[in-house]
Amino acid sequence: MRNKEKLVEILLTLIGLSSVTVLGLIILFIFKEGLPAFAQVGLWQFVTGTRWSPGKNLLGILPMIAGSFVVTAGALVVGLPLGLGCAIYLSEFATAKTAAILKPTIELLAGIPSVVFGFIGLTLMVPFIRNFFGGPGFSVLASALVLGIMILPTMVSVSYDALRAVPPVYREGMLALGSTDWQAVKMVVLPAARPGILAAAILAMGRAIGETMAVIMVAGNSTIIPTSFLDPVRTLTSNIALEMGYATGLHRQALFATGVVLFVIISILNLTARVVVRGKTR
Amino acid sequence: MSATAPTGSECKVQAINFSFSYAYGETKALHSLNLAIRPGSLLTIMGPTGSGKTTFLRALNRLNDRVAGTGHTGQLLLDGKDVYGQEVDVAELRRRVGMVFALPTPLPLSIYENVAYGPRKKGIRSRAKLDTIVEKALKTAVIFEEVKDRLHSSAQRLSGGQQQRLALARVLAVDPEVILLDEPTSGLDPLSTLRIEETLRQLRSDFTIVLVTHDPLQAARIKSDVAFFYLGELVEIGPATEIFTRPQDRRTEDYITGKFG
Amino acid sequence: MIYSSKPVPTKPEQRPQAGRYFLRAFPVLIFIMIALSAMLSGCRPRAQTARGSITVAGSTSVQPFAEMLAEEYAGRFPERPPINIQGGGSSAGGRAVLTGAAQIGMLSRQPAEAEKELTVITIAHDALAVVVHPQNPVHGLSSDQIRAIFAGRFSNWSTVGGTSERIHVISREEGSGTRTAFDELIMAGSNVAARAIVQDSNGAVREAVAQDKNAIGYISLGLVDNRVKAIEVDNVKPTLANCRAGTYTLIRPFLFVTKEKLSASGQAFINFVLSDDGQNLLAEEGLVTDNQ
Amino acid sequence: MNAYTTSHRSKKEDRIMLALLRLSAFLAVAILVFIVGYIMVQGFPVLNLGFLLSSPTKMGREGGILPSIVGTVVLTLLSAAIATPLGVGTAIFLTEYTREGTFSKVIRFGTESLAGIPSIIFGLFGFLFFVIRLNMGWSILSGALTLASMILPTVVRTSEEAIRTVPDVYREISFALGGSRWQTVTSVVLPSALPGIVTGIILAIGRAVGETAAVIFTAGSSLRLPQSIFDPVRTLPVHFYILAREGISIENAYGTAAVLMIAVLLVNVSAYLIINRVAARRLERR
Repeated sequence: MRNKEKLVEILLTLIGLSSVTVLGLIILFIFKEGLPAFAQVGLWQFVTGTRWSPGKNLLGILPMIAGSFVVTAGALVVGLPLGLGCAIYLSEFATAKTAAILKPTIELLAGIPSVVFGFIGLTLMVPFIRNFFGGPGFSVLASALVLGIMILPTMVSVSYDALRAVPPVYREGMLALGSTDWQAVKMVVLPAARPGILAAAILAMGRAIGETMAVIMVAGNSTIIPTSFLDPVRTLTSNIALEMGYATGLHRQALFATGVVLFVIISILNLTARVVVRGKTR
Repeated sequence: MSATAPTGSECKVQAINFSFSYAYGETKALHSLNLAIRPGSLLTIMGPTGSGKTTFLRALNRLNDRVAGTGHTGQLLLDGKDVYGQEVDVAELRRRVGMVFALPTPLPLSIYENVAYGPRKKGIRSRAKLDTIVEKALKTAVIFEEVKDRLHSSAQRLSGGQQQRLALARVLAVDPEVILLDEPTSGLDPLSTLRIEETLRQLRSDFTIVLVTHDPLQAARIKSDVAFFYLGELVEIGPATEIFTRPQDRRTEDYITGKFG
Repeated sequence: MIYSSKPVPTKPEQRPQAGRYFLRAFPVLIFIMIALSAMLSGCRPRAQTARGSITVAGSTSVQPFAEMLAEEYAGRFPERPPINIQGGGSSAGGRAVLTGAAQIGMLSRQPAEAEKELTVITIAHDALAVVVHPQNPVHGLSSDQIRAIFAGRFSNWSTVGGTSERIHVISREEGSGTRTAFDELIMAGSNVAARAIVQDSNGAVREAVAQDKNAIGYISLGLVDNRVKAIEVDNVKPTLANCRAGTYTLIRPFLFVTKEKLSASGQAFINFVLSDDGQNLLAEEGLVTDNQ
Repeated sequence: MNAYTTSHRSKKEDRIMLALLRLSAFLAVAILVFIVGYIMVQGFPVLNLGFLLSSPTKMGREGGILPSIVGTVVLTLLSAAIATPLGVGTAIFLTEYTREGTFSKVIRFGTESLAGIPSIIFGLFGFLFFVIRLNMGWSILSGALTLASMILPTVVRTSEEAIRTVPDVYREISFALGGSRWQTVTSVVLPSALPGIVTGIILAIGRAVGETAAVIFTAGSSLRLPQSIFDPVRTLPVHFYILAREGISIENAYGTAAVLMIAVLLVNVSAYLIINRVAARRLERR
């Protein structure tokens, strides 16, 4: 009987290591394939080079880095206020019944696959932007709108939970002092829930930066540093997905190197999220 | 001054200079306890909170092992063998030393499965054997009549008193030699309390029982020896009548007269 | 102690919770899963799967035509091993054949260095058509004009006889067969503008041009339909006849590449593709074949 | 003017903000519902048994999407079957077999950072490791292993939460009755945590069903009905992506999207029902 327990314990320890092993394998394989490109092109030239033309061995991904950040910033500008506003309304002002209907609806819609958002963007937003604002239609604006809507469910549910975690006594205290509902929320509830809301924003940002297929469909994928909202743009993730099928040799390693850069950015994002959430709540 | 009950190899449970500490020695819960309990006897342990009563109980069936940073010195003997010995099979030990917890909590299973839980873990598979064990345990715990036609319904729907007697039946089903009860009636109404006490009196002859309680009347009602613990030391031990009428030690006296809880 | 021998009454429908039985099987489930994934991760010769199905992988330009051929092949010879058509791009196809992940690779460009060792079979030629929106007044452009537009030097339709609107250039991603052919046949050394919109398939380029009156792009002639207009290049209409006659020069080869020891069933598929039936099917789809 | 007294100014501000908040809530829900509605309406005309049960012809221009449906179901279930033992096993290990220490911190760090990795990176990794290195080629198996690694963190997190809701006294009772640790886990902890764990797995499946980037590079894009888990497959989202982007057939694209949406909503709704049923049962029991 005793050795069965020992066996189970060993097995569970191994299983426990599965997530770390997968992470290790991912880092190993992506870096192994990507690092030679850094060596050959030079990390600095690679990350700050502004021309991406693999055929001519011009391998700079600054346009893609800029593209990723501009598109993600745009997505946050669209998604954060809308998501946070909706979360505040549901948590603080909506009647229990409406909240009980709206919140699950939004959470169910979190399951909408990203390609569907991309296609809606392609068929509705791109033509609208082209006709209404001019330009090719494939643009930073289209990407920001699509990604902004995609991160809504994450933003709403995580912020809602953060707001709900604020004890009712905070609100009653303010109301007792004769402040209005919104005053109570602004003065007490939001500051108290700030770490949770920040975590929600970072989570949403992580999802926006990591999105690929939807962005390829609406961003235009041109390798320029976008200067206006109507400029076509290419993100780091699109760069990988677009050319991976055709890339060989240094070009292929450069795409994996793009993956390494993306991985580093995402890790920095995750670390800040942990620090922000843990730092504030202690 | 630590009085010890009659020693001798024939005692069931014996503590010899047994000390116990938590948090890597930071907090000392028991200070070189010397105590012997004869087989088939019923000992009630009383004392203010934090006097080490529960620690002693949980040392006997080694439930304290689940807490990080615990340590002990001295010996704690069951039938003359140290429960903390190397070759001790903890599962077997816990079967011989059953425990009823303060809050009546049935497992999220049917009444039948609650009682059959221990025997199943011991490896008893056959349906017939389990049935007889369950019936015997429920009868001994004086609850069989109330539940015999809903054995497979959920145990959650029993009353507090019934759940505690079910807990007792659960322990009995494993055929223990010692039964530990950690303030078993603290959460119960007076009627259920009396019924539990009545059951304990009947079990006295077949099992060695150690009962922790806050209620001096309970100790008197079940006419057991009483051991008084204070800050991890055994202050006094003796028949309930003697302890309550002529306490030797002032600390015992203060406790009984309710100076401190 | 007397105990009644009557077994305790247990009603069947009140069995203990179902969770119990699932959970007794839980450790077994874990072992099976671990054993399964461990066993499967052993290398197995992928190309010759148990049923000998043939994997054809590579250029997304060739893929639609290969899928159509595979459908016909399966229809005519149901008893033969099925043909799996995979996309992934010309380089992925070449590499798949080299690593054994596929028996037949599809290229829509000349073989690269690493692919030179493979046997190369030309199954057809595909003409590149430069396409604009049907309502775009421009009917023809010289190759120099096309090069200037795609390089970004000409940015307004008025400079080539169209309405005074900005030109939206739509190109394919670097490395794709169509893009490589376009670079060789038209761009001849100069670069496609970085500002050009990039779409990752001929179909997507066609959709983008069909949606935007000011767009110009290039796709394989076989994909041109009434939603876009193929323009004349150096005053030559992009028709199959002109392709065969050689007057329309924007032509690129569709190639199959294989390793020497190709299986019989793989060779049978290639023979079918090269047969008159196969070539006619490709011609019907707008490709330039040699047998007419 | 003390900030806390209701002055005229703050009353107006109050009304404006309330209106803005209500508008954002309405907008958020409206947009999302519109998207689902739009897809369903566009896809509906194509949704008939023929479409669901027949194979595509002419590269998806006509015919049905059976291979994609079968492929998606098999791929998702296989990835769940791989991720479940690993995820639940990890959760059991973290809660029952180890105390919070460096070792458990390492595992938690591994799981959390895995959760943050974008799906395109999983696609690259899956392609390099499962397709090429382990020579599994483009196949359901490669796709399932890649997806399993992606949904593993979700299963670990939800399983751990479910296990932690099991009252510790149950473990004490089991140990006190001579139960071993594994017996305690399988007979007391898991049955109580089962609903929570199952919900976590279903939510993970919900995410896996809609995945494209990770699947395109690993499960391939072949339109044929897969015969075994070694065959390549084109999942619903990938099929939708190709049909829609290449303008092969807009109607079939919408039809595929509608089927995909129904699948995702069904999966999430079932997870939701389990949560409510368990919460209700737990309330009634207390």
